[in-house]
Amino acid sequence: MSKKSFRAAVNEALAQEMRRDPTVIVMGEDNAGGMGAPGADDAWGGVLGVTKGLMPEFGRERVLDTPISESAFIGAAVGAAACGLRPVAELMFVDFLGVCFDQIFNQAAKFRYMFGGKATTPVVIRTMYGAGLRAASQHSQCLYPIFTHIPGLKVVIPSSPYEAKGLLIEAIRDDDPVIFFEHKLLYDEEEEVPDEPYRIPFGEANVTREGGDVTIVALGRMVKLAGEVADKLLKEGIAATVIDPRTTSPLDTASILDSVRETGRLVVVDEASPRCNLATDIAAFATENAFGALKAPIRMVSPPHTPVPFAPELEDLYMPGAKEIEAAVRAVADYAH
Amino acid sequence: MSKKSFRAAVNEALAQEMRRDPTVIVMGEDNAGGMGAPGADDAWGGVLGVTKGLMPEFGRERVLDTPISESAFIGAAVGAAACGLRPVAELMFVDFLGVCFDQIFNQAAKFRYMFGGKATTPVVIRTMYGAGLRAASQHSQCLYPIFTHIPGLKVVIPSSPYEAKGLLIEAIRDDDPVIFFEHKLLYDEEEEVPDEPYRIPFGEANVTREGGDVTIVALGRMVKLAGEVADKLLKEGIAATVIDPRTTSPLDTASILDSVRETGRLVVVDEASPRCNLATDIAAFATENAFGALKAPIRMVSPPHTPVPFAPELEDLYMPGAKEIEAAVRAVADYAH
Amino acid sequence: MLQLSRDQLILAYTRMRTIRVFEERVHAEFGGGAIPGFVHLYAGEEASAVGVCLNLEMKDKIASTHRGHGHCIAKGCDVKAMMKEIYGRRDGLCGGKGGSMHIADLSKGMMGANGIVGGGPPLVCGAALAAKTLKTGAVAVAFVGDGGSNQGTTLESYNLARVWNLPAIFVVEDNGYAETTASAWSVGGSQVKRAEAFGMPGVTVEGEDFFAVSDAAEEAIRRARDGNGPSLIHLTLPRYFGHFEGDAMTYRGEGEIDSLRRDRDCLKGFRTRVTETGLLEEGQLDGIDGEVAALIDEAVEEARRAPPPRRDDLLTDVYVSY
Amino acid sequence: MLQLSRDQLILAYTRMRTIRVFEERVHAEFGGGAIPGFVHLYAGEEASAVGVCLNLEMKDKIASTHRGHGHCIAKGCDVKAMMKEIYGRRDGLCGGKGGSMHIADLSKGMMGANGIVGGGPPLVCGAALAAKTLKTGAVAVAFVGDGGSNQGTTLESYNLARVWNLPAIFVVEDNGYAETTASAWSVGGSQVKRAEAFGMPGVTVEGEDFFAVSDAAEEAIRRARDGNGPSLIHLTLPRYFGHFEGDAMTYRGEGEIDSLRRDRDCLKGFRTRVTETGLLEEGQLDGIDGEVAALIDEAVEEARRAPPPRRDDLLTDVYVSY
Ligand SMILES: Cc1ncc(C[n+]2csc(CCOP(=O)(O)OP(=O)(O)O)c2C)c(N)n1
Ligand SMILES: Cc1ncc(C[n+]2csc(CCOP(=O)(O)OP(=O)(O)O)c2C)c(N)n1
Ligand SMILES: [Mg+2]
Ligand SMILES: [Mg+2]
Repeated sequence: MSKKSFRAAVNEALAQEMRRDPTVIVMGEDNAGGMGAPGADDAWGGVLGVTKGLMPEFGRERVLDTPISESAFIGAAVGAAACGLRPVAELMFVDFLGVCFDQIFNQAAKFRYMFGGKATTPVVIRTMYGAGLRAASQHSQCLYPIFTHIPGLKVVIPSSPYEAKGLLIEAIRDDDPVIFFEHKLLYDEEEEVPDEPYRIPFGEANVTREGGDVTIVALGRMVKLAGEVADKLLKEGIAATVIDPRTTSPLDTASILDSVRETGRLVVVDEASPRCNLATDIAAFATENAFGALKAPIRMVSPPHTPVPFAPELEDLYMPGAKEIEAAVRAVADYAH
Repeated sequence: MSKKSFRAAVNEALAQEMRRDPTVIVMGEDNAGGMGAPGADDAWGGVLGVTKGLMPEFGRERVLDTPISESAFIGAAVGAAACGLRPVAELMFVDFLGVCFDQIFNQAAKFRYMFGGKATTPVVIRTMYGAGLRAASQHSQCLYPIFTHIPGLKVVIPSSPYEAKGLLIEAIRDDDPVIFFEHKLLYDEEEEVPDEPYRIPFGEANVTREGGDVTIVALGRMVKLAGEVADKLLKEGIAATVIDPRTTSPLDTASILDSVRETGRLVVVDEASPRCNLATDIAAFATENAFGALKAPIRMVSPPHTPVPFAPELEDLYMPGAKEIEAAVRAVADYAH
Repeated sequence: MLQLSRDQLILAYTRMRTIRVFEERVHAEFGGGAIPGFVHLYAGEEASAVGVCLNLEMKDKIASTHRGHGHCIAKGCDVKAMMKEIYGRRDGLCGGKGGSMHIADLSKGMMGANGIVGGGPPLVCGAALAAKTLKTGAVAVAFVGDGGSNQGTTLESYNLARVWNLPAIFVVEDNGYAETTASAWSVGGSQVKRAEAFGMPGVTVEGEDFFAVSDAAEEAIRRARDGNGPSLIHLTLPRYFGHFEGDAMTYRGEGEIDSLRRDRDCLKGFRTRVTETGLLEEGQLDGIDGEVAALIDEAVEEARRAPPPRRDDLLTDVYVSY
Repeated sequence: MLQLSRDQLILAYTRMRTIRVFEERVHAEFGGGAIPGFVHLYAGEEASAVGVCLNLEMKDKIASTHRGHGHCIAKGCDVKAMMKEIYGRRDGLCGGKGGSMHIADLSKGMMGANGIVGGGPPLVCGAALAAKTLKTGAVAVAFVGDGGSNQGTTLESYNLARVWNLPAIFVVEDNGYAETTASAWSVGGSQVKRAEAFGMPGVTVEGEDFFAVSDAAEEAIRRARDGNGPSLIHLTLPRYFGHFEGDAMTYRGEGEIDSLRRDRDCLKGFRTRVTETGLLEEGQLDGIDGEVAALIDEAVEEARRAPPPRRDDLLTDVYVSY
């Protein structure tokens, strides 16, 4: 056990799984770096250094740099998965799904069903998401609602270093295609993370706070913010349960429903664009299945329906934060039936 | 005014707009057909004959067949739209979005915002969607939730020949990127359609039935089924309002809320995969904004979270139909608060 | 030219003949309304699938297209289970969930027909990568149409296979058309130049000549197996039927199909060649024809009678766990 | 070789110099923490953007890459408004909503930098199609990196431009790297062979030689304007800075950048050439240097002081109506 950053936790999960299982390989643009170049090898370890050190340990045969050809190499990861490897491919930013989505949603996701159960496709696609780096519209999206919409995919959104390590190990050992979302702003977050490998099962939410007044369901980077809001409001006598679903597909609906049935009040916090996102998904599910228990309107906290702006002032306005979460929790807590 | 099929209505809208405006062009795979081939020209008019007759009238300069290169030609439509044309590009099946989505969601959708309002991109992308043709997993999806999720896109889902003509004309004259969804099973539906051009504005729902007991919101092919269910239940004393939003982005939330505030009961019928779809979107919106009026859980009618199966027996089970709608309406109507 | 054994020749003829009769029969059955969905027939192109696959081992992988029946049969898929699949039956090769466009049998190295044009080449890069990483000595073959050769996924895969030096072979089946569009129009430049442009060898071969196909395939497969990277084989081929069943084919030239069937028939060519050179006898081939006819009859009979999937099947095989 | 006028030479030098100083300054400002986001600098590659764009008219269109500042300046975008955009200011060229990776000015024929590698070529096919359909006589140019040349969108666009016979030009700016990855490794085959493989002419030119670039561009542009379809120009170029600001560049060779700056500097080359041949005088060029320095100083000063966007701006420009 030691303090590790989210980046280090992801890196450690990859390294440990590669040590354990020779069929695990890693691929992506500049995942080592310096391919064919005159200077240092392992020059980058991915654009934000997450895969650094893997190539020196495992060699270029298991840490593959790629041309900028996402369809070909993500598709290759899918094909290799169907043929005995467990590839972990990196789609640098999830915003790039548009140049390779077919291989993910029509191939990987559907093989098993289309082929009547006769294919197994244990591929993991790691990808960066989220606003906050002033990276503008094409490098700041969340887009996990799109993957969650697709049957046959599993979607993982870790909220902390501990979560990231356990969920990534689980993802690599899982036999279905898994999309693993890493929030750019989380990479430098640190917490205690066990040194040995461990698994966090999919479809089991993590309840980070327990309280009987309001249920807050939050995803990824929003989990910590939601927890902080809960702590603050607890001092004022509003006790919130905070639920981190960990995976949006499968979704642990039971934990959400149990809590909502108890509190009768629900806030869903989702950093993704507001239409057809996880906030609507979870809110609709709760409304359909826990209506009798609801004491207040369900509130959704999401950004506005706009692309992500570049200017820091606008991006800060764009991103949902503690303020918006707090306002929503207060609104549902104060709501008189 | 005369009886026209959905196919003919789309075709007429295209022809009339091309006559009116020389900047309107049409492109897609085999949209005329026979390019470079020894036999007849205009051999297909698109795979289901929707664009047939346009090429003989407007020539190959304005009805362009394309190689199978969706990124390049959909992107070309986007680029041409930014440079003075009004292209109507056909993505044969929406299932093919995976090989061209970047040009739609990162380029067309974001130009205006990223460029500070300095670009206008009046492109229309026509595409076929929906199950029912025994076309299996890769040719039967709906996927409009994915487009609805993206800010900067407008999404149109006409429910009948009359709707198709008026909405397509509006789409072509609209200055934003529009995705226009045509359900395969609707092409042979017929109804009275005016011969002259007319426009149906976006963001204004069509209320096809009025009744005070239940609100049914249905999309595309589901609208007619919902109407039939409403008619049947009316005889039993359950009076339903049926709302066809026509466009999911923009969504006419006001009409939906008005009705739900009156009826207190809502069923949303969406043919798309159930996670993060329009049913969840609309249900969540109603729950957030009309909670006080709700007298029953909101019910969503959607297919299961699986790819679309091939075998007719399975596909019929997969697709939501009148039976499922009726059960949902009865359930909310019978719900005792 | 590589000398094929008598057994190989018999197998080649049997498989080509099986494909032909299978497709002619599916055409008839579809016409009779027995088969649902979109069906694309491979008749006329048999020497491609068989000429390539006869040179493959079981461990080698292929990825196919929407026009996949021929590749399945050539790679050894069970013909009766295929027919059942096309009929949408529960004991079809894919449980009736895939249908004509999604037949696969990974246990035979057949990675699937594919409803997405250009879907296969990236997957084949992956199969080749798996072979290379696991040192199985296997190779992988992507069949691509002339139309599919213009898809970005295909072109990217050429480059990826080159820079990763993969044991991959791209077989461009140029049957002259993508739906109604002539390849003479849609393909800028040439297939062989494209191969060379990405740094791999390419060759054009008359695809109705089984022996020419087999030779080219043997060479490319050997190159791949020896660790010398990818190749491309461009085959010119006749397509006897429409793009899909139901296509009126008005875009085709007058008498085009008659002359294709007369002058460009891989089965006739094969028969002439092996009988004239005394490798096989007419009677032997006729015997195979009879066996094949019986097999396909049985396949259709069994498919007709086979039960459809059950209600529960709708919700299985989405994930490994359900 | 095409003889450029004195005014054109002055313009060429001014623009190249402006790009250089702009980029060196953005580098410094970024280092000082004044500029947010991802910034990719074009220093060293100026002769490409300017050599091409000097041969274009206002009505002609270009689409750029993530490394877009140079293309913007070469096509005539307002330099101060660009600097403000990079600073995220309200009166930046895109209202501060786009930033470095999304600068555009359609009124100047600049269709945008692009955060997506390979995003531009399809758009350029569209711009060229619009020119052809509307008979404006315009052409369109896609700038593509060596890394971007492997993207399927780019390769498809080559073919589409060929089969539609579009007035399009593809300029592959091969600066040796895609991020850390050498183009010598990532590009199978060669750029010129790729052009030819899709049926269009291709040529490789030393990209730091303004005159060579201009000549190649002039020829390709004339070909396009005359209705003779697309071409490809492959430019070998030096990249003086890292992939993006913040890149430690450990993958580069020892002394690589020093020697690039010494031996492959388009500004030095241009100066020598025009002064030695008596086309322009040193003093004149020094004068331009002074003006450019002053302009960039002012641009930075103004950008620093300029106000950020307002709260309301968040919700505008999503659609035409709001
Ligand atoms: C991405 C994608 N685009 C379009 C289609 C529709 N489509 C199916 S087959 C086909 C023609 C394919 O032509 P070719 O590759 O030459 O194969 P052939 O049918 O001749 O065997 C088209 C356009 C598709 N299935 N997928
Ligand atoms: C589709 C996509 N993939 C990956 C990236 C990340 N990325 C940005 S620039 C770049 C390298 C581009 O190299 P090249 O095309 O040679 O242009 P250069 O940076 O050398 O100008 C990469 C991989 C991206 N922006 N878009
Ligand atoms: Mg073909
Ligand atoms: Mg480069």
